[in-house]
Amino acid sequence: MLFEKFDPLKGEMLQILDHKGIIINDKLEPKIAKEKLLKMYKTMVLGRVADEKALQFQRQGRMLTYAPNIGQEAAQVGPMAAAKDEDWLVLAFREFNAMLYKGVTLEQAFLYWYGNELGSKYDDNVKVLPINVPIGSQINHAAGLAYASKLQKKDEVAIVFIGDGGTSHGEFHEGVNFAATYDLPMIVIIQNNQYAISTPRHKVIKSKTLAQKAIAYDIFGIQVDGNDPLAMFVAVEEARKRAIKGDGPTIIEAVTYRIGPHTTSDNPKLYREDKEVEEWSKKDPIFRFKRYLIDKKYWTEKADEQLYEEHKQTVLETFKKVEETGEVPLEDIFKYTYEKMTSNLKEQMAYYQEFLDKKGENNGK
Amino acid sequence: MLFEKFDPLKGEMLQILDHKGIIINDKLEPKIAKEKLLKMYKTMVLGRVADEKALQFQRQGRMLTYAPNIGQEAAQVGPMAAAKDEDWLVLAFREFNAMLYKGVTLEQAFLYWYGNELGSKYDDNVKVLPINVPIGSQINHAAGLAYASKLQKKDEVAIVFIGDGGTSHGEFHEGVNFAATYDLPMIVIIQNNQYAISTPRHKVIKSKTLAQKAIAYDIFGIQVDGNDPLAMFVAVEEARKRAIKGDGPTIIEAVTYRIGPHTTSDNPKLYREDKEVEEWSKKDPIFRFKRYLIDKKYWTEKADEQLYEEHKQTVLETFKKVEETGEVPLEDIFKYTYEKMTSNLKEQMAYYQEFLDKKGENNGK
Amino acid sequence: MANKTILQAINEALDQAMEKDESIVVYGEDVGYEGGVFRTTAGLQKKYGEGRVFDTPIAEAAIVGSAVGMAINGLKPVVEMQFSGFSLPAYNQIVTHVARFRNRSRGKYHLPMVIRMPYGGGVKALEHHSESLETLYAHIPGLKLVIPSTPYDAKGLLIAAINDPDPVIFMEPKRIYRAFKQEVPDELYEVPLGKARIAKKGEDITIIAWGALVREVEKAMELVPNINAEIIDLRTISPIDQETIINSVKKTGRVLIVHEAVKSFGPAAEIISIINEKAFVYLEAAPRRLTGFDITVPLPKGENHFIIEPKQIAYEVKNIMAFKA
Amino acid sequence: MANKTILQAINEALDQAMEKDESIVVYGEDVGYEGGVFRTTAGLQKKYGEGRVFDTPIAEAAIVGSAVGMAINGLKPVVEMQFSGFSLPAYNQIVTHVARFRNRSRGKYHLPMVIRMPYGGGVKALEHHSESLETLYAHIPGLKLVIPSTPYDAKGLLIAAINDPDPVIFMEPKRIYRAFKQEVPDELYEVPLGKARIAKKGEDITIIAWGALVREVEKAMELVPNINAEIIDLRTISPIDQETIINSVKKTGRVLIVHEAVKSFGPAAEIISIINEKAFVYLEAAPRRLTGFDITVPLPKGENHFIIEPKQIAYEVKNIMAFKA
Ligand SMILES: Cc1ncc(C[n+]2csc(CCOP(=O)(O)OP(=O)(O)O)c2C)c(N)n1
Ligand SMILES: Cc1ncc(C[n+]2csc(CCOP(=O)(O)OP(=O)(O)O)c2C)c(N)n1
Ligand SMILES: [Mg+2]
Ligand SMILES: [Mg+2]
Repeated sequence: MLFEKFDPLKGEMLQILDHKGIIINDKLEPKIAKEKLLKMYKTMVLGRVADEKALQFQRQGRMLTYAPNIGQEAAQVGPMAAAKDEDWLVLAFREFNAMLYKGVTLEQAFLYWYGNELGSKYDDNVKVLPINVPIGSQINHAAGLAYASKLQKKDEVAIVFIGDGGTSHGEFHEGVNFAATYDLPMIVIIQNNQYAISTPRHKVIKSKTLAQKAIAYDIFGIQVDGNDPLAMFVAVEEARKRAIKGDGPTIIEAVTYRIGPHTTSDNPKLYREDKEVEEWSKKDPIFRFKRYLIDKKYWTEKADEQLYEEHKQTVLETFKKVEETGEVPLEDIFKYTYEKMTSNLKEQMAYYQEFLDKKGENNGK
Repeated sequence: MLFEKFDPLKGEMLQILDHKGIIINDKLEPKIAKEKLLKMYKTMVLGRVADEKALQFQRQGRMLTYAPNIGQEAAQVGPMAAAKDEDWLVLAFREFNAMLYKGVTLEQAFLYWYGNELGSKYDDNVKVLPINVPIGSQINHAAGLAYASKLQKKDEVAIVFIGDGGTSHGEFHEGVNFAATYDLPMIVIIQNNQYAISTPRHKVIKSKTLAQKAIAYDIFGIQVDGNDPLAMFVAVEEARKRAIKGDGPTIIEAVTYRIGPHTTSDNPKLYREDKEVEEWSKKDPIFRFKRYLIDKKYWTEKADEQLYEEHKQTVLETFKKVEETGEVPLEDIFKYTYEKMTSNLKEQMAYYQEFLDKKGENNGK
Repeated sequence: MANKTILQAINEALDQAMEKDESIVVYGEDVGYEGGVFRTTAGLQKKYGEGRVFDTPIAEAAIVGSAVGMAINGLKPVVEMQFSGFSLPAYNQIVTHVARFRNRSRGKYHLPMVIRMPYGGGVKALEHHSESLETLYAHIPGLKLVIPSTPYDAKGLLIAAINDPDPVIFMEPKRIYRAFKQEVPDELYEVPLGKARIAKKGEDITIIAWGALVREVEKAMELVPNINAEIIDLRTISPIDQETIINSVKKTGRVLIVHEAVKSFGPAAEIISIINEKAFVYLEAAPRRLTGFDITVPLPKGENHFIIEPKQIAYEVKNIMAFKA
Repeated sequence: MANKTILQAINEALDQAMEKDESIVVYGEDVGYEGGVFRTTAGLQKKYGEGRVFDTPIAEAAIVGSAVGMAINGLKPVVEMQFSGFSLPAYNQIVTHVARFRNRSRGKYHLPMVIRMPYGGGVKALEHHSESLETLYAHIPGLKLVIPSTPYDAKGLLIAAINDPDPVIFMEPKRIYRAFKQEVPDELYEVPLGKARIAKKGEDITIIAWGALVREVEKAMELVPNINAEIIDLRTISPIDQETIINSVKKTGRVLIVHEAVKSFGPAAEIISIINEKAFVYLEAAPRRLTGFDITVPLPKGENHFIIEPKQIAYEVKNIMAFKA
């Protein structure tokens, strides 16, 4: 069994595609259809392009805040490629690529960061929970989804993301423990991107790996090269199989790096060296995946150029559409508090509307 | 190093004195002075007698509620014997014996369960925190005490108790993680008494041991026979040495059993077999410790009889004193909310006093 | 129809709701095998199995947080916090998620779930077992907060809460779990959320209470038979039934609100403010509140001072009646 | 004496307090090396070392719970919750421990500690970054809740909070962290807790506000120069300065309370109730509150609707002035 071969306590880490895009573990190379491989790659590139543009938009004052994913594309797309449509994706907040792969539209994903709740109203068949800001709490949601899947005998798993920093939260412990107790079909993906805002992972977490936290619950935990989409795919595929069989949750630590700032309001120069960023940039997931696809003759440099060009256009056009949505209508901020608006809320809205009317001007209100 | 020899993942458990009171690991037998051994034993017997009486008092309606410790005496007294006066004791709520050993008076301990906050006002030099009802939260207090000890270069450790059930709480994780991060002088003693109220430990915690939870933080964890006072002493002594040296916290799982009900309002017959209780009764910590002391010629059956007699008297007399305290004076329920009573509180008290005066009768109010 | 206690009414409501609706799951600490420390869930695990009725680790955030996931994925969780004082570790989940999923997802997800918790003092318990934390839940948009005071309402309100598409905090006045019996229909029925009950009609003064204190108010008014009070049992604290309150105050002009929660920034303040906003000109006396003091609920030997007794209520009523502007 | 922003005043207060008192420690998420996401603690780690100023794991209950232990063992912790919305995972620690250690131990232990947290909306942020959670802390006996609105007060109140023998929740109006400067003395000084500030004397109406809204009230009154309002900056929400409020209302007979916290069961309700209890007969109009709606603070593109602007305050003031009983 895969997980037994990679013991985090012995410092073993699953890697299939090395930094240069060479298969170094061909026994484990997954047999993924060309189409799917290309979908993975294209999503990663779209994520990258969207990310870079979002940072631009923000600098131009057109977007409010944004949490870039650059460098973490494989850690997100690998798992989603191993997931099935019926699986649940439970987000932290830095999973732009995972969202795109799982069916959240680029427009929705942008709309959220633009500051509109409608950005979290994904299409009906898209089983993704909204971005979850309070660190750690999403693990318990995933455990609950998984409990319901199991009780209702649905063959589906809940895949939940969390950051390295998030593993220190009490809810991480409670959620994994809950899922382990009832052998729930849940997969925890820790995106260990080495930082929680300004705080290096090694400064505030003593354990040598995050994967070994699984031992506290007698479940499997594995360290995976998070910049290797194939390794991430394989680990999640295996965890998924076990989950569906009733073998319970798995913790997958994706060892990766946050190339960009924490969010657009963060200045990483305050707390880390450029050299470190450069070192990690050499391990870029898109670079190595492209090389792999080209070696397989699934892809060409020319197609690549074109892809970037197309994606840029898509991103620009989509963001324009997002910007055209403008302000949220007044009613919307009241309407979704309960199924039916209470008389109290109706009154508050009417009162405010009256003020606006009397003011005789509607300056953005 | 002791902890390396007992790997919880291999099912190894530290035991020195077996069920019958025979030394089965003489290399590890601690050299404890006769006086101290007798203090340990006498405290355990006092705890046992007090416990049994408390259950009686409660049945007679003289005490409100009570959480008995029967069977867990060694898990509490062993650690306290290894602790120094300057160490902190941080309680959950089922540590009557630990409290007594550490200098809380029998009167105070009873007064608390009798329903009077004064029971938590231990003597000035007694470094014990009050009984802590919200499960798990005490671990963070201990981590904070330990941080302050370390920063102020005081050679003292914080010894904190928690139940098996408590290990599932988020605060357990946060507190141990915090202490591990800064290598704080803290010792966590898990009294694994197999139950959390009606819920068997194995039903809601998947891990084979609780000690292995230490691996999540790269600290040592060890399973110890919790009914063996010598083993508990040795484990805590070693953990204390490491803590003082700056090697950080240790988790000690005391494997024991709650012979009595959860509290006096609990009926264990609803959820467990008498046979299980009988089996565990054979592993009684007091029985085996007595045998050890008699074998060492430190103790006699006769002295033992006398001790029980004396303790009974002490308990009866002390409880009488406690009962004489009666109701808490009105002022006391207001006075300790802030250092100085706010005008708001003064007003509320005055208002109530006026009502009582006008009512012309002071029926217990 | 038979006489039942509040405890029995709650147990029956859970049982019948589970029988009818397979998607209901019931869980919490000691809720399964033992049937709860108060036995409100007794018998359910045997009847509906360990999948639908189960014991959990001691982890309130997990209990509530998992319920969020279950509610999204087709179940209707009815979870228990062993005491309201122990709902605080789940407070983050309740405020940041339970209350917000509908709004956050603009209606894509909503949470049909109930969080039950015994609350209130007067049972001579340890610390954290006697709190009245209404404010903490009533202040949070997106939650409903319901508190029954009779067996009939306990059953009907709980069923309505379970059927509600939005999350409901259901506080149970444990002091009167077994205090008295009342005729309770054997079948399923709803008592609507958001509607107060006029426990007694009257003209002289409006007294508003809920939970265990409704009975204390009733007892109090027997001590002052010459005063004809209208007693309102609020039943739903949020959303609050402004109409019933305002109609009554317009008639009486005098108000007393009685609750065990601590005074400052407590629930009575909201009611007084609503009355100021909507019936100010009808007031013949300053509205008053009789509440817990601004202190930690004392341990048993000091609790008597804290608990509000009928004589005190009567005393307050007389004070208000004597008020002349 | 120099002109300083609130941010600078807070940083200076921490710095000077730490310099004077070795027992003060400052910690929280990103508080150490980086100096906080708002840079309120910038420079402190360099000056006082990693022992006294440090970064923590993301674990709010541990941050607050460890502070309890430190305060008992000789230190004075001043901890930071990165945003008030993220204080909720620590809410159990704050309510069950921070607020209660003195009473629980009948004075054997007390907790000289401060929990700082930026709060309030108007900064176009993500969810949970804009809440105004005063009620959750003001309602808890044993806590003090302080909110400055000016650089001068920010420094003086923070120093008073640090020196206070009891735990203080210190909410910082992040919207005005850098909004304006004020002369702030260079030395250590205290602004006493529990005392409101009369920001402007007046006769016609009493307007009570705190934090970022004090300035909005001031701006509003410039829009209605014919109305001479008395503006009270509450500064300490709990324990509340009843005297200053009551004295003002006795003079004006009219009241408006302005806050960003949601309305129902919110802080204004308490103030209205106190006025009812102590100055009812002086009231010439129903006291009113202008507050956040009973909804989740919207994301940036809807936040404008939620944020209270000066025109709205002026509109309310005119309504109240027009009231005739
Ligand atoms: C409970 C809680 N506390 C604090 C924050 C503020 N915060 C937002 S992101 C973040 C760091 C998260 O680090 P990590 O989990 O490693 O995820 P990453 O940002 O690296 O993806 C913090 C502290 C929060 N969102 N929730
Ligand atoms: C946060 C919290 N939730 C629930 C409770 C109620 N409660 C009291 S004791 C207990 C069981 C504790 O079990 P364990 O930790 O094993 O300790 P033991 O009683 O066996 O000593 C529970 C659930 C509590 N005190 N605190
Ligand atoms: Mg990270
Ligand atoms: Mg136990």
